[in-house]
Amino acid sequence: MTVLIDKKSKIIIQGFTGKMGTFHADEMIKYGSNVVGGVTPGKGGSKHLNLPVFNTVKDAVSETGADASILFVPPAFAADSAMEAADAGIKTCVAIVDGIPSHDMIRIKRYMRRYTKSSKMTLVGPNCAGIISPGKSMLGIMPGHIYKEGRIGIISRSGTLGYEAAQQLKNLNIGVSTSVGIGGDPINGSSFRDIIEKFETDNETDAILMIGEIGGPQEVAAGEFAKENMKKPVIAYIAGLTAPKGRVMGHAGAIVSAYGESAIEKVEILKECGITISKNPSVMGDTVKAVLEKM
Amino acid sequence: MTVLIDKKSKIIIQGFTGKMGTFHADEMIKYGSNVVGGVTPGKGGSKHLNLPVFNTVKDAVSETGADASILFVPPAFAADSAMEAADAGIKTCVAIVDGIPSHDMIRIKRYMRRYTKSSKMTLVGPNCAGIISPGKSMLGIMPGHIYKEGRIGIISRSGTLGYEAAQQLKNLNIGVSTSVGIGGDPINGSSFRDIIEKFETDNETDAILMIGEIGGPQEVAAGEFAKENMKKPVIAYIAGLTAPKGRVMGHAGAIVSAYGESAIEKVEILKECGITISKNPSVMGDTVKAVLEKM
Amino acid sequence: MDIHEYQAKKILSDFGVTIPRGGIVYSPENAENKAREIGGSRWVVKAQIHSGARGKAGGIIVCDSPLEVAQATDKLLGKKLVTNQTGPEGKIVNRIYIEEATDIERELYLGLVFDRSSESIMVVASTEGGMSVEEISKEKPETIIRSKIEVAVGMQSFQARELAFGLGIEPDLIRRASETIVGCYKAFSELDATMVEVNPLVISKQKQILALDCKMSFDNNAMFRRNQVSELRDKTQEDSKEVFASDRGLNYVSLDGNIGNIINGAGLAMASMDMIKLAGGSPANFLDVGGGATPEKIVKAFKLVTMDEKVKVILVNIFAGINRCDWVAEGIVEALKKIEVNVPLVIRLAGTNVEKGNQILKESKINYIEANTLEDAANKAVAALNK
Amino acid sequence: MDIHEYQAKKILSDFGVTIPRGGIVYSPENAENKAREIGGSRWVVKAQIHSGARGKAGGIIVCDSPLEVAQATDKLLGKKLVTNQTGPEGKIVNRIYIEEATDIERELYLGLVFDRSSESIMVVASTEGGMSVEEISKEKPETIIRSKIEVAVGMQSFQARELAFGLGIEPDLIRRASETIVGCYKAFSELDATMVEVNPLVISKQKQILALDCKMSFDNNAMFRRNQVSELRDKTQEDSKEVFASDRGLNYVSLDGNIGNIINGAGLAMASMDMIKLAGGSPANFLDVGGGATPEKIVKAFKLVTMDEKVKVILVNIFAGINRCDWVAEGIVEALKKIEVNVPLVIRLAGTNVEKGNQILKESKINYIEANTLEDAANKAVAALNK
Repeated sequence: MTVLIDKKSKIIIQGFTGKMGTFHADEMIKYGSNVVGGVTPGKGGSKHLNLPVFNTVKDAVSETGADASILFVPPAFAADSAMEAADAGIKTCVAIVDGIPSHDMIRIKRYMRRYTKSSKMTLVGPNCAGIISPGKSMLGIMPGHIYKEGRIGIISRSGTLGYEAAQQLKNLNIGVSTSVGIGGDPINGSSFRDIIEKFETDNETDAILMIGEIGGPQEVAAGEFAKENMKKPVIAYIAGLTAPKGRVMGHAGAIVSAYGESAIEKVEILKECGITISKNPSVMGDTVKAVLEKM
Repeated sequence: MTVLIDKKSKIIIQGFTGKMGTFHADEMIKYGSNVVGGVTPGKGGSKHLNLPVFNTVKDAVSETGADASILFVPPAFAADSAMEAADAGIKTCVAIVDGIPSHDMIRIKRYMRRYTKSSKMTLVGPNCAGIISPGKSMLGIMPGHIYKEGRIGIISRSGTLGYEAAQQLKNLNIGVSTSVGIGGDPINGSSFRDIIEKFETDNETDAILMIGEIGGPQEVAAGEFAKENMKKPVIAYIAGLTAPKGRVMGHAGAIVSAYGESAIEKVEILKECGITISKNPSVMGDTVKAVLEKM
Repeated sequence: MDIHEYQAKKILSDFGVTIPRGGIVYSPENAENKAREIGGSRWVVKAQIHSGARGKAGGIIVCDSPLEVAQATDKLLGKKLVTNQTGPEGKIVNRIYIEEATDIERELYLGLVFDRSSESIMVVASTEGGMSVEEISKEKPETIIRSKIEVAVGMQSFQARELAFGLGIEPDLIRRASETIVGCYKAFSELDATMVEVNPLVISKQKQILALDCKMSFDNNAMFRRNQVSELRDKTQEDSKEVFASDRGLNYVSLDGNIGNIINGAGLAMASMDMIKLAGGSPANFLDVGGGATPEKIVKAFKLVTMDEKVKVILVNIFAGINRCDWVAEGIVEALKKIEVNVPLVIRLAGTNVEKGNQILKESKINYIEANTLEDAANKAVAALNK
Repeated sequence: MDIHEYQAKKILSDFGVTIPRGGIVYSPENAENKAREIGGSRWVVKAQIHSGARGKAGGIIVCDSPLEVAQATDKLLGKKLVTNQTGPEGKIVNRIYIEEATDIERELYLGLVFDRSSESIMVVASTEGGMSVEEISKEKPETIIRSKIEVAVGMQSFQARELAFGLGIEPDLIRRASETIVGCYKAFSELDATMVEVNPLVISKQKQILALDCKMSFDNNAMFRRNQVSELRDKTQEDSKEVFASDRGLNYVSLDGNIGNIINGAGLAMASMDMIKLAGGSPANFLDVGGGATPEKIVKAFKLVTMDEKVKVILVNIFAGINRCDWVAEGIVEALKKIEVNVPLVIRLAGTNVEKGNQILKESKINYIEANTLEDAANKAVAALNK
């Protein structure tokens, strides 16, 4: 999806010279992503993985023309890094990091209100697997080989459940246009609704598989948006049928605290929005296939 | 100017039962303004000047349909009152009060960014004389009788200098559509540019008299806006030719601290923007007259 | 992270909220002295556990003499209290809070939470203090008033005033009520709280506005910068297996069933539990070992799941990404050398190098049932249970 | 409101900015002891006046012994220092700051002000510390770097880091430099400052980042909530007439000319001064008695203007609005009964009830020249001067 990343996207790694940054930069490069350098304050001017290191994102952007970035910084510094990316003119930023305080996420989102819609950075994550447009570019930490090139858009809160879906699709010989992990935190950079809207306008995508969970209002908001505004079919699976109320299920955001946040309620509401439900997680691929066959 | 106030504007007084609020509410009512009530927290349910008193602006708006308000509250509470007005759906709010901290003004303006342009309240002031649309409504503290009804828009940082201009015009038998005192503080709710833009679209106004001062970037910003976007003629006078650099001349905002902020520099820049300059304050009326005669 | 009532009260009082006089004790002797120190003629003895609804469970006792206070403290200390929030196992009482009794005129509800829709902070208030917010929402929804806070500038006095007037508080008390509400907001926003609840917030007959009971929860992710708050953690109030897990970087939630789970990724874990349920089984736990599923985490996960006596079958479901199934398989084999597993073990591997991984498992001497898909894994786990 | 260097340093150090060791003294004896207490072998004796450019005016003396420190203090105390910012009358030295000498490696400039265009806070930095920001703007504009702060979320570390890297600070000192910059921002925003200037901000040979000289100004309008700051006001550093005026709610600025002004409204006052200048005269002061121009204020204004020996003519220009010219005229008549005016007096009234006002003035026995328009008033004032 060229709205987020494509073959030409110039990627920088924030927290480049750290262990995580180094490992995943290398994986991305091997996948074919156009990584052009990275940022580690104080190491500006040096080289790492044969690529230039900069002190600030601004320097990196002005020297390399970077338009995408991925954060491998500790949670305490993640808000600062995300705002630095936004301020430097990065268009798409993925925050892999797990453990950003919710108050920081609110602060980041508030900070980004200074930008007009057209100049606003798309922040994906935190606590997510990132973005992959198979065969084009990977701005994330997923195993690239499980994604077949194709025309299904995937949006998932969970990383591994997103992989599961991609694998099921691949086993059915169905490919993926772009897969976006929006992350499992209560407040995230991009919601289901934000990404589903981008898929609707993406001419490389025919249908969208949305993999939700218990907790929060996001799946319902996306469903209502789809009902009002979308022509492309949406398939959804909601994990957490067996999750007890009031408990956090691994993801900070996966907790039922209001009506409409349990899996059963979400499924009911999404059905009313005209969304096709994958009854269980082992038939996500089959459900997509059935929908495609009816198109 | 119906964009700000007109005969139908329903006005509430914030700080209604205080001395200042009472006095000026009475003056406004005598002028013919449609004052529908006021707010004094804790006195809700009582009557004052035969009008209802409310505890909150929200209550006042829902009971009276008020769309305009004027603040007579001490400086320490002014930011809170202005935000309360914005949040309650007031469309035009005048802050007469002198002495609001600059950090509070920044906070108010930041707060108002939550609203879209169409639903955003126009805040006029602080430290100003308010707004008058002669013959229609007065939301301010000016002596109404010196304003003749007509088709000149006045915008002034200074109160009394605005009166001086209105008087000069009246002596020449020229009337005023609306006069707006934007106030003498460094950061104000509405700038020259904000108001001049409203006058450009106001079909009751033929020409605009802008009465500026030393200090700040506002007059120049308005000049540049006028050059690019305005068809109506603009006449300007800038006070403070004799003001020494680096001293605050009464108004907190009247201090020259950068290039382009002295009276001479402002006059030069405004001339380049195609604005007619009133050479001295005693010929503001004559200068407007000369421009009108050429139209 | 939750804290005790008395800790939350101390925090709120630092933010300008008035609380009744009181003090914490750990023994009946201290309780008697503390009551005398507090003064007055009536006291409330309150069991400090991480749960609401303590009153109905017998955790709150009103006393008329210091001696009674000592007796009540004696009665409560060391007891397990079972409330509708603790689960059947209850929570142990190790700390007692003694407080002067308050002459209540009105009871109000005040709560602050994140509003995920608007991504802001929401203040919720109601005239129906004493009931839980869920009860109020069901039975008296019309009494609920809400205020959304623009975090860019923080809560404004006018918003607090609107709430206070909305609660029908008399004019003379509006200012104090507003300060109380703003104080709670500041505590919420300055300490990385995720929840502040004052219930009831009372107006006393003496016209004081008092936080009579309160609860605060905090964002675990922010505790790195809130040392003073994180020191308030009381592990005796938490499930011992969950404490074991969180101390080791695992996400674990105890459940009632008998199929133990070891899964990488929270979403996949929930999905696997859903499949177990659909297959007719019931999960004993939620356990996310993290996306990476390193061998160390797998060892710890086996240790944790085998600690649970309810567990009759263990289901391992790992989708290997950047980590590879062969590594994961080696980790499992390694773990099973260290930890004895006496129940049937179903393992499903998927993702990178899945064949190699299954190969390694097969060639090892471990006793397990191989599964290929999510569905297959769940069916085999339930079948193993029923054998 | 301005404060002294040592006061600004104390404030910034409370916000985490490192400052050289130092102390304030009021006598040479204390100075010697203070130098010993501070320790080291070199000291800087700094006259505390509300002005920059003290060095060139002889207000800063480097000393090599406590005895020298005492001598330098003796020399400076009570002296009037004239800098390019004080005006010819200078400022009196009542306080001396003794500081350990710093081995300077680099001198930088750091300033924070309001940016009126963007209505935000602007941080300005330059590698050319020691020069004034005006000089830097003129001579080395390319060295200036700026950062606009989103007040909704405050200054972020990355912004401070960008500035620090922009100043060419070495990697090991970036973190400390960023903390210093953020500390200055916090002082600015939390104390209602209108200006914070650290000039120079130095890197010492010992690799410390130090605020070697600094200035802070505060928003007078916010002093009601900044008691600790407003206590730092030193009236001995202000023009006595301006202090007299501001204590009485008048806006007064001393100027060099000889026509005294009493005017209502700042804009009208500036406009009247402009007219005086155009008529060939020169104003002795700016004086705004406030829009209302109450009789009390007029009395005080006459008192103030007649205090100024430069004044050879007084021009009163009142545009009466809600207040009426007849009231104003009565106020003037009243004032002249109390205060003796020995110079020509020109009075121009305008606005509500102007005829009545002029009538009252005429019928009183005061000696004055009536004027009708702004221009008329200015011309008559200048003419009176030349008589």
